[in-house]
Amino acid sequence: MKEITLADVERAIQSIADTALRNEKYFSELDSAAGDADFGVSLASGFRVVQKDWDQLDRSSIGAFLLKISMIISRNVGGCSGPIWGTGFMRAAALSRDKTSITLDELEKMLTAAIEGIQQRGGAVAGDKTLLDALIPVRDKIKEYVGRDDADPGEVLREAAAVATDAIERTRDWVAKRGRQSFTGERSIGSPDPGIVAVATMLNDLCKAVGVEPVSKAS
Amino acid sequence: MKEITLADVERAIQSIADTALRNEKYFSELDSAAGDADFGVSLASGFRVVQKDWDQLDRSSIGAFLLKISMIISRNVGGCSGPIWGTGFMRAAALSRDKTSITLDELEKMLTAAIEGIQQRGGAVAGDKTLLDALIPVRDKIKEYVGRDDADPGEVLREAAAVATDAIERTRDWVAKRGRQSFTGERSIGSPDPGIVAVATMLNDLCKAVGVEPVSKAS
Amino acid sequence: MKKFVNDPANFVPEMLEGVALANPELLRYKPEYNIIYRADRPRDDKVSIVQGSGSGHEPAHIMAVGPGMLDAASPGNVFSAPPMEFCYECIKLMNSPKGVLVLINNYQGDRMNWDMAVEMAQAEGINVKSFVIDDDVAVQDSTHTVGRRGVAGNFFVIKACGAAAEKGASLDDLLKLAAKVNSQVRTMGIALTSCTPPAKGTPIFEIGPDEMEVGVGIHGEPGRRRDKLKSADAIVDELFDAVYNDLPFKSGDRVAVMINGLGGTPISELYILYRRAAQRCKEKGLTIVRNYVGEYCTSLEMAGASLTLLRLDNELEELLAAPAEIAVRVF
Amino acid sequence: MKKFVNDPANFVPEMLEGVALANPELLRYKPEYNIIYRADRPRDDKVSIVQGSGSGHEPAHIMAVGPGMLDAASPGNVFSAPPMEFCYECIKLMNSPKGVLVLINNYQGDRMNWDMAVEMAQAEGINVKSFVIDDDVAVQDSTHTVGRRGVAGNFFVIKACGAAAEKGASLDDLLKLAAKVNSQVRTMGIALTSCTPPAKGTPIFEIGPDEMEVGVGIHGEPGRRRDKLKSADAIVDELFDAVYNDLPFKSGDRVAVMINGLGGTPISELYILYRRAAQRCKEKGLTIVRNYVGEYCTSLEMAGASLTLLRLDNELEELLAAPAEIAVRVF
Ligand SMILES: Nc1ncnc2c1ncn2[C@@H]1O[C@H](COP(=O)(O)OP(=O)(O)O)[C@@H](O)[C@H]1O
Ligand SMILES: Nc1ncnc2c1ncn2[C@@H]1O[C@H](COP(=O)(O)OP(=O)(O)O)[C@@H](O)[C@H]1O
Ligand SMILES: [Mg+2]
Ligand SMILES: [Mg+2]
Ligand SMILES: [Mg+2]
Ligand SMILES: [Mg+2]
Repeated sequence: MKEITLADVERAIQSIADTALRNEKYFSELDSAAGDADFGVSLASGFRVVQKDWDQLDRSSIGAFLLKISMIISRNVGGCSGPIWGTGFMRAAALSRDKTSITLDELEKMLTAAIEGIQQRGGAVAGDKTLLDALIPVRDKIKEYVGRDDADPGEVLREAAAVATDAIERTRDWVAKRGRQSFTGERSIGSPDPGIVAVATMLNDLCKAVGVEPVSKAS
Repeated sequence: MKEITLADVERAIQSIADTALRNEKYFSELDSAAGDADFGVSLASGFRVVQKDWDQLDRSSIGAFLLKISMIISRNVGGCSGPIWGTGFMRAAALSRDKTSITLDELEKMLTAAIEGIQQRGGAVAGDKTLLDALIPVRDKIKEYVGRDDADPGEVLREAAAVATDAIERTRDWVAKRGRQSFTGERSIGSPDPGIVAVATMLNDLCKAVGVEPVSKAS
Repeated sequence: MKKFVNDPANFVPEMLEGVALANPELLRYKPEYNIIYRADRPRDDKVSIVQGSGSGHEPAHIMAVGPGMLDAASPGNVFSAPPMEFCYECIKLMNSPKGVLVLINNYQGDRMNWDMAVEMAQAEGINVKSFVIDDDVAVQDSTHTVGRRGVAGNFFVIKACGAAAEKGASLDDLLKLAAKVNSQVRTMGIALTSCTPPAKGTPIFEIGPDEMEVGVGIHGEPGRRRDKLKSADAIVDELFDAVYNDLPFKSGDRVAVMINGLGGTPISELYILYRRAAQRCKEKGLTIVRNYVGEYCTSLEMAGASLTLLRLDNELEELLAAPAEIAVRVF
Repeated sequence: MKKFVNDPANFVPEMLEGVALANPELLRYKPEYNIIYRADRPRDDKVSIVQGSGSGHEPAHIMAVGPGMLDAASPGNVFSAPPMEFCYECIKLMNSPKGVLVLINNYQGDRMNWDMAVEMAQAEGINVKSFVIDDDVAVQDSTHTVGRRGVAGNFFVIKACGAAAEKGASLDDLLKLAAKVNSQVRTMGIALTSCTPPAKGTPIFEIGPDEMEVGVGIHGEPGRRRDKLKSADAIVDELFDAVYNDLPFKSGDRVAVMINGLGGTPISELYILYRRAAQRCKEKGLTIVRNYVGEYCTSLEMAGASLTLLRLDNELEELLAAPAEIAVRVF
């Protein structure tokens, strides 16, 4: 499969930022079911700055670009999301420091590094009903395509979005064990995790942004 | 017309107390239209004690009895109603100090003294949309019967209750110029004065208490 | 009714008992007459200062009893002036050869009950005089009314007279001082929500989700007008202009500024209001010598606030700065 | 949304500006990082004490900055932990050779942001350490959670450490002291209404007109259970028993009692709650050495309250009694 260029990464981030801003209220409402209703606001406060500073961002490499994103987020996002998303982007940046294009294999390694960073930062593991339960299946799905030269980027993205979307319903009846939701114990059962919904929505929106028809829409 | 005895006065006060307690919430709601919603509570807090102390009240004369009522009210009733009703009963008591029965003429004079006392205490005059605008017509109506030996007590009471009841609608569109209501200026237009409604309700209930069919019910 | 309450009929007595229990050294409580008073009062060498209005305005007035403030307070039921006898007993309890000063907020019920009580006490030879506070600019003095209402400005009259009394001022000095403060203080309030007297159990007035009551009274009396909710800055501007122009204040004045919460508004919002008030003072050339942001005279759980401006001079600045100690430390 | 607010996005900065304007001598304001700090800090001979959590809990924490309390606070948005960089800049600004103590309330967001900031600061050679407060007994420590929440008990950790720091205590002494206070303080709260974050514009949870949330979190997190509204005494009894039995306290203990209003509950009701709490302490043989009735750690305009008990000894009694001076005088 042809390599992923800085331009591709830029477009992905731009699409992710759009999703975060468009869904500011919606994501906060999801967080009010069992959490404290600030997830959307927190996320948006970071990606709003990403959009504002868009033209000045360092584009010398994919890593340099992602590091800037990481810094903007840790600088501007409070709550759990700042450290979690900031750490994720930082770890991904570290593996692409001097690259202007990456292979699917490298993308998978970057995702894995991000996942591990988030786990160290917040102590969450798979099954705690956090965005990790969307990121991990996405990473696994991508792994399936690694090394297959015939892999169609659109298909990989579509399938990644699909597993993230599935995670919403799959985890809905789990008990949240991290973040504010976790304080409500059993109360979190039945309401989808805002972070998982956000990841799924971002991937589905990215599909559309690059002209790929997603398998299904995020609820 | 036969004289009004201490027993008659006692029954009247008992009926008035019943009315005050039965309408505690209702009178307060009337007071909330343009006032501060405490009229019913204030009135009830006084007449509740009247009922409690009922058996120990001094009954050596009508005046002694009414003086006790006056003291209980000034002691226990706050807001405007304590001074106003307390002063009214006090003045009426002064004119019946050593009487065990009174003529209609004397009753009229006692009412007049009460009205004057209330006017001195609170500075209100006829037309200020206060209970005076019920008491004054009642006094005038009674005056019409003074000296008429054929006057039927039941008829006098019925007619008195009728003019008090009329006062409710007659004054409804006036501007309140005393008490908390007055602060709302034009806002008081259209809502009946709680004090006037109270006087009318008490007289109509008294009719029923003594087996007289009132002309009309107080709204 | 979303309140912490047992039998609504005991709302006031149980609150007073709580205040007494919380201040065992400072305060005493006379349940028969709702009187909260200083454990070390009255004293022969100091004028006693007392007040009593309806309850529901806490910390006014029972939580303003203490050194440098009130010597005693006897509140009535929620929003209802205390019965004459409470007032009378309060005056008698605080009787001092130097005299007793009664500070009355200008409401007909308060005036009638205290006037009767003062007459009775004077008839018994007690040296007691009263002063009526009326700082609310929302309701204009007219034939319609018994005059302006006494609201948050009352705090400054208490604080100044309380401080002066501690220094040994005479009863007549205090009457002059009260008149001076009252003549230089102006207030206007605004309500965002209604409030529910415990005994009534329902809101005292209806107000739409997008409405505010401009010039509301501290008993929920309707104010100047009902209007659509505005921004915090726009609201402060209206209150500020009404207050500023009424005295009127003028460039160069030294002032105390109070943003008083009506009970349900969190202090975070009060500081947002203060921010704008401070900007407006600067614009107008007023120097803020002291500021008061918090709850001073409330209406139960009503969401809303009032803005008070007091023109200062050296005498008043000294008195406001004097130490005081009360259940809620708000000065 | 019945609030005094301009652009909701400016709710926190405008509040902070108001606090700074209201305390020109005492406080300074760094808008870039939401930092409110003492004008006379840092000082080489005193450990700096800082805190920063979500906003919406005022007076915690920004109005607890001043002599004898915090040296600086850097809040985040309403109910959202401050971004790591705010925390980092706050630590740097208060850097002192004697060290910097970070008091963290136990929420994942607060912990992650402050942990990152502390690591960064330490990497730069700053002598900074943090302590985590978790006094809420409503949420049991379990695999479900990151542990108990830090709520109103936080005030006592600040007050004790603040007083000790003024007396020159070392960073390690303060860590021990914080641990001691935290180990002896317990809190549980109850909500009668929800609250509305300005940026959200709608209530954070739904609650029926006759319901209460027992064990609510200060961010509106649901608590132990939803129940029918009970009498004030019954509510205090449940909070008291939960708190008393958790430590557990025992007959003969000397304690500080706090009745903390959650923002929308008027102080009159808080004293009704205190009345019952004082009765229960007496029953149980607890001696109340100090009491705190008012707002210390709120949830915007939420109607509700929390009850806190702190076991005292001579050291803590002295520290609580030590003078302090902050924007809202609540100690
Ligand atoms: N420890 C953690 N590890 C990974 N993700 C987490 C963790 N805690 C929370 N999250 C994710 O963050 C989301 C909540 O973010 P946000 O509301 O900003 O945090 P907070 O809980 O501080 O309010 C959750 O839906 C969850 O997916
Ligand atoms: N100055 C007055 N003179 C005569 N009656 C009055 C006066 N002020 C008020 N009232 C009567 O009292 C009623 C209100 O009583 P109440 O609510 O107890 O007094 P407040 O205005 O103190 O709340 C009014 O409806 C009016 O009829
Ligand atoms: Mg959240
Ligand atoms: Mg009334
Ligand atoms: Mg009244
Ligand atoms: Mg949060």
